[in-house]
Amino acid sequence: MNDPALVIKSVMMPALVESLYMTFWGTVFSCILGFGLAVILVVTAEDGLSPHKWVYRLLNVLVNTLRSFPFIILAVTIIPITRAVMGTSIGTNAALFPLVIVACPFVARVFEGNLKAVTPGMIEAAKAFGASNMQIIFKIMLKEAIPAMCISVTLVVISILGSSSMAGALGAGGLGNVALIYGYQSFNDLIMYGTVFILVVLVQTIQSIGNLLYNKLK
Amino acid sequence: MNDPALVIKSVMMPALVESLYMTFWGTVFSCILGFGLAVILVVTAEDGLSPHKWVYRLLNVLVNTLRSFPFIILAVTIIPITRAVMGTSIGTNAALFPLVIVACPFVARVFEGNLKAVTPGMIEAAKAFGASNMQIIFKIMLKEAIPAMCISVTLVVISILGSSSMAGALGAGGLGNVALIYGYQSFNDLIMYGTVFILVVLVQTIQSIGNLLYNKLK
Amino acid sequence: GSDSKENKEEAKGEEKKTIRLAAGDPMKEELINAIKGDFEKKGYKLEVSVIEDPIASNNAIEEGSLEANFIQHNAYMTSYNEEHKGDLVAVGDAIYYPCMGVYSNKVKDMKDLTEGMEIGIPRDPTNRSRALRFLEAEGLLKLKEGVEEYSQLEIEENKLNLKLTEVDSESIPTILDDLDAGVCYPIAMKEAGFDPESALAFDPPEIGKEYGILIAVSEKNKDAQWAKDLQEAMSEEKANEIIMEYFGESAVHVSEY
Amino acid sequence: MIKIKNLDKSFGELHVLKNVSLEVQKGEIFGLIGKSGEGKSTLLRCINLLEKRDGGTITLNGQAADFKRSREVREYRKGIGMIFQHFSLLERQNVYKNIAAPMECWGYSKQEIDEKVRELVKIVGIEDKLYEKPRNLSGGQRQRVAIARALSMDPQVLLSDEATSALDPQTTQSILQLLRDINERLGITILLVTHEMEVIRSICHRVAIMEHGEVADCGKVSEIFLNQPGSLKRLLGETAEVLPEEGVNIRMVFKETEENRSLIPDITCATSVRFSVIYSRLEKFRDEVICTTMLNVQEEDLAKVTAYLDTLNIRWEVALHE
Amino acid sequence: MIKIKNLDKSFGELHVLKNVSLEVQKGEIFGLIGKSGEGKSTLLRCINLLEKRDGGTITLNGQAADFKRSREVREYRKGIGMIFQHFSLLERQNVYKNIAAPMECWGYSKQEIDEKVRELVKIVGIEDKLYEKPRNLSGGQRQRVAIARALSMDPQVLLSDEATSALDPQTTQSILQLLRDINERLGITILLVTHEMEVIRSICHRVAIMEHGEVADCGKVSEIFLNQPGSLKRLLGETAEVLPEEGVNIRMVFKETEENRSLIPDITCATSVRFSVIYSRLEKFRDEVICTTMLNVQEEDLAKVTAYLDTLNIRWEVALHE
Ligand SMILES: Nc1ncnc2c1ncn2[C@@H]1O[C@H](COP(=O)(O)OP(=O)(O)OP(=O)(O)O)[C@@H](O)[C@H]1O
Ligand SMILES: Nc1ncnc2c1ncn2[C@@H]1O[C@H](COP(=O)(O)OP(=O)(O)OP(=O)(O)O)[C@@H](O)[C@H]1O
Ligand SMILES: [Mg+2]
Ligand SMILES: [Mg+2]
Repeated sequence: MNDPALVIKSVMMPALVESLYMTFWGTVFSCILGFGLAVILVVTAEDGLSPHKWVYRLLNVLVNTLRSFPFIILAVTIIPITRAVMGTSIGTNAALFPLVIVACPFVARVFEGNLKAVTPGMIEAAKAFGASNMQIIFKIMLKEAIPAMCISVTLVVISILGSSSMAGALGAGGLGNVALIYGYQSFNDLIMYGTVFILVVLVQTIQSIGNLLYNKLK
Repeated sequence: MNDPALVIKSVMMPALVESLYMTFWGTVFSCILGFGLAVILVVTAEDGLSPHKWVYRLLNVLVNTLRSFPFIILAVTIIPITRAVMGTSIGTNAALFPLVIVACPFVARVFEGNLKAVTPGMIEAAKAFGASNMQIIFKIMLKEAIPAMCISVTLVVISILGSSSMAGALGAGGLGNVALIYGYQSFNDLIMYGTVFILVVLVQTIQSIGNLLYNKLK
Repeated sequence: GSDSKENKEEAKGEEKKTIRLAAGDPMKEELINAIKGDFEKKGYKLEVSVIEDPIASNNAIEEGSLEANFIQHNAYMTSYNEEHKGDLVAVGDAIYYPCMGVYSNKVKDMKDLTEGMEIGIPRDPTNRSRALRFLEAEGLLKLKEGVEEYSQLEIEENKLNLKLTEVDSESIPTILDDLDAGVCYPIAMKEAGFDPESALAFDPPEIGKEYGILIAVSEKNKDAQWAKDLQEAMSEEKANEIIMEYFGESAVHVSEY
Repeated sequence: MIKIKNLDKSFGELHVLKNVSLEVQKGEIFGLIGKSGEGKSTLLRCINLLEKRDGGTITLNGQAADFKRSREVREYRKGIGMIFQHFSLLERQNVYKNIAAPMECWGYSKQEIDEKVRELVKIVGIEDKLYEKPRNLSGGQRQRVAIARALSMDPQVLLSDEATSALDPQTTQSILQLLRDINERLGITILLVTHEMEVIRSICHRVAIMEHGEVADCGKVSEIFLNQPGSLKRLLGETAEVLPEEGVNIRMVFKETEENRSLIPDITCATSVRFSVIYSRLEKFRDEVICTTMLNVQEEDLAKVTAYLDTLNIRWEVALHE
Repeated sequence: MIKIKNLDKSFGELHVLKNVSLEVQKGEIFGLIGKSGEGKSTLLRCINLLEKRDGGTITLNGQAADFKRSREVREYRKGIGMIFQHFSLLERQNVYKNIAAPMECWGYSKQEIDEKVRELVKIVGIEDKLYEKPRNLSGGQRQRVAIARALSMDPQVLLSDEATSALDPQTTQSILQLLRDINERLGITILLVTHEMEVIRSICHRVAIMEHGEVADCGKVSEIFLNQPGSLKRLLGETAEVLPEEGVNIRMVFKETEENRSLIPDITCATSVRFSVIYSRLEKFRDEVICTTMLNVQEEDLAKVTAYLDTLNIRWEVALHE
């Protein structure tokens, strides 16, 4: 455990790959689901395109409920579902499922905020030329909100990278897990700070990409 | 352990109090600090009020670095600082410190997004009547961004409530910790879901307050 | 273990060739890795992973994602089986029996613990229970009788009004300066750079014997050849050496109860 | 074409539209004028259902605008182009995309869109800004994007809320000419809100004046300007006329005919009175020419002049100094 | 007061302001006109330093606007009120707060602010909207909030970018009267961009016409309108004049004097020619009155009439039919 080369090769590298894997797919799925939720929330809200009190309330409660669960408890609670969907309850793929479930209400909330920030005038203009609600959402609100959503996605990616460290408890490796188990719990500062350093570089990269995109798109 | 009344009285209630305490002060401090960071980020950004490449980059890296740390590792890493600031490294107050340190870059990012979303026209108008940068930030941007920031604070409160469950590792109780240790790990579904239920109610309440404020202010 | 011809055939035939085994932490992983070569020579392929959460780990055995794990002791496995309607069994005796110690940077002897001092104990239920029993054995507490797993709620008498602070067992060495004393495993002290032998006290074998770490498998595999081979490999000299190297002589209770 | 009956609309306490009834004929250019805040924009927004009315009916082409299904509302709106007072452009999208947006929504082919967009930007004179984002445009350029967008779908009806308010006179004229052209060529019906009388005069057939949320007067443009109802006077306020203090000012408003074409010299010849012409203008109201003349005569000559005017059947009045 | 010398400004490839030089006197109302997109707004934005100029100097009261410290920039801007073309109101704050914002920034007392705000809303006529948010205001009401805000600090200089473009004629007049009043009472210098010639005529002392990012012509308003330089004609485009096809149209532009007050009857008396008056107007340019008259005479009478005009020293030209 104290041979840095070995540690890097057999612990850190696979963990990096796993982290990237989980973060990537976690982001993809939670953004898709979260965006869907956000759209429904925005559309059915009182001042939305097609207000629908009960749908809104129900979703609102659902989102809040999911956000209330500590990660590991949620993960265990939904194990039957995870198993049904992913075939197993441990490992990277299995951890992906609760990761997405935990992230998507968060994504929903931030996207909701972004969509709500679109100037009402533009939505009106779109209504006036006969755009359907779907078109207003995808062609107007989404396009207008995209720079802000870039920042949000950056936030989400980093959050998922963060939560993926908790997924280690479920046998999904990942850098956070390595930092925790091989570093922190094993009192191995080299691994701990080494891993954290990789995390910093990763986060920095993600953030830079996010900022770049924001500046391109805004 | 199996006497619900006793559990509620001597485990859940104190945990609820601790959770509220940590969440409240965590939110207050991290919002203050995070807002400060966000302001500096927005002001010193390339298209900001007073661009300052190096300050911006430095802060950006700092924020990203703090966001990269898994909570517990950050908490352990900064124990010497925690000790210097709070006098001890264990207990609710000590946990508050890393909680804030972890939350404030997150707060900084979401507030940064909110502030950036303020229409440039208004900032120009303020410049034109001779407002100072501070005034532009506090009297114009802040006021214009407040509804969006309401949603953000809601996000932050719930995030802090979430991370506070990890603070249990350093002897800070809280509901999340109870759900994990007394519920999940002790195979006590009553406590586990009972606590989660309280969490759901809490989150629901926080979210409702946030939405209410948003609708009032927008 | 002598590798008989019969064993090999079984391993190839009806038994699974690939054995998926989850360790509870890196130390256990290392232990398994140490015997991996020997075990695989018997015709298996051993896949080792680390799963920290014992419930997730046990669930994985139940669902068939794992064949075995190396994470828990018997008491825990029993309560797991009860609560989750599991059918896990130990393949054989526990592999090793780590003991707990009371460590302190402030006092030099158990007797120096005085009124109102703050003691850190692990927060996870199993280790917390063990720590409480340890403190009872040291005469500091009196616990209710007939409880399987103790929490602070079952303390009947706290003679010195000790403040028991529940924290992550891994963080005790780090925060020892803020405590008057802490109850934790010597392994943690060792890895944190302290002398594991410097404990004020170790918990008595009669408590320790309940906390031996065992290899758990699903009931149906109880008598499988691979399980026996694994148990055997783990109990071998080589494993023992590593254990001793890790814990130090006095930090492990003798391996036979 | 558009028939509005007893339209009512309040914002909370504020009763903005009170029992408004209006009828716009097919192919007509109808002007809507009124003081700021009298509810003109609100009326337009009610017509294309962006604002819910509290009462009354709106009928387009004989079909009542009461729809249950959103598809119907969309179809209804498809036929109505709207130029918003605040332009309401899509800020993140360039001029091209802004103009193309309605067509994209209605599933036009790429090529159709491209042709139409290029045609429109040329017409409104912003072809060099095709790929700029709105924030890089001047006020007038933004407005022209809004105009182009509203025309992109070849609507039957165009609702225009101060479409030329940010434009210089020359551009205004070319836009008006454009509106007039499409009105004549395609028979498009235009309901336009403006505060520039020039616009009303040069392209509207009829005009309605709104006052306190009601239609105070409504009629042919030339008649309204001929009759100068109180609402119009109040709207125009004191004009920049220079009324001399001495003498009497006589205002005449009349349709130009063969006989009265040389009215002023004729007055002089007939009466030998020496007067001064304060103003005199021939204004073209689309189809007819109205002459407005203000003379300043000496008190003692008044009778002579007016007697002559009466023989010609020309309406006159004495304008008071304010 | 404001002295702009060789101002240069480009947006990327686009050279918007080319070597612009202008001088606005203290207490003057200076008009700036030009086609849409010619750089008028950009010029104003350069003056109050919202836009960085690429070259040239701007001097206010003899002091060059080149500041190192932000405090100086702020002080400089404090003295300059600006009405933006897009109003740029604070959307989350009500009318009161919007108008009070500059005063709050400069630390006025609550009472001072309150008095001033109430005075201003009354002046611009939106006292009933004091606690409304901008989104609930009509276009003209929003504009008036912007005007009130720009006036709240009693600036020495007011930069106004189409301040009355969304206002009906009557409100426009009252706003112009207000500007004129404060200009006369407080000696405030006003630089205003507009496309309404009415506005230029009624309150400006001097006017500059921008063309292709340059100042094409600049001078006293009455002179510019008298001389009708090419830039002005191009800006105004074809006017709504109805020029008869037959006969010859003679245009005269002259300052009104005692002698020529009854010009038209005098022509008739002197020449006995029967002509028709296409238009004739006396326009008040703040301080003087200019008479513009267009007569239509028969070909054979042309010489007689022009000979008479020459004796009176009145400039005339034959207007061509377009
Ligand atoms: N959403 C709203 N909530 C409350 N009041 C409103 C709202 N929209 C408009 N009003 C008010 O209704 C009245 C009419 O507004 P409208 O925009 O129709 O006026 P307008 O005739 O178009 O004026 P302008 O010429 O200034 O554009 C105004 O007094 C305005 O303040
Ligand atoms: N930020 C910018 N980036 C790029 N081009 C710009 C920018 N701002 C203005 N322009 C361009 O500069 C030119 C001058 O713009 P400006 O707003 O000064 O025109 P203007 O004279 O005020 O016109 P209008 O009468 O239509 O308001 C326009 O062609 C415009 O497209
Ligand atoms: Mg309006
Ligand atoms: Mg402009």
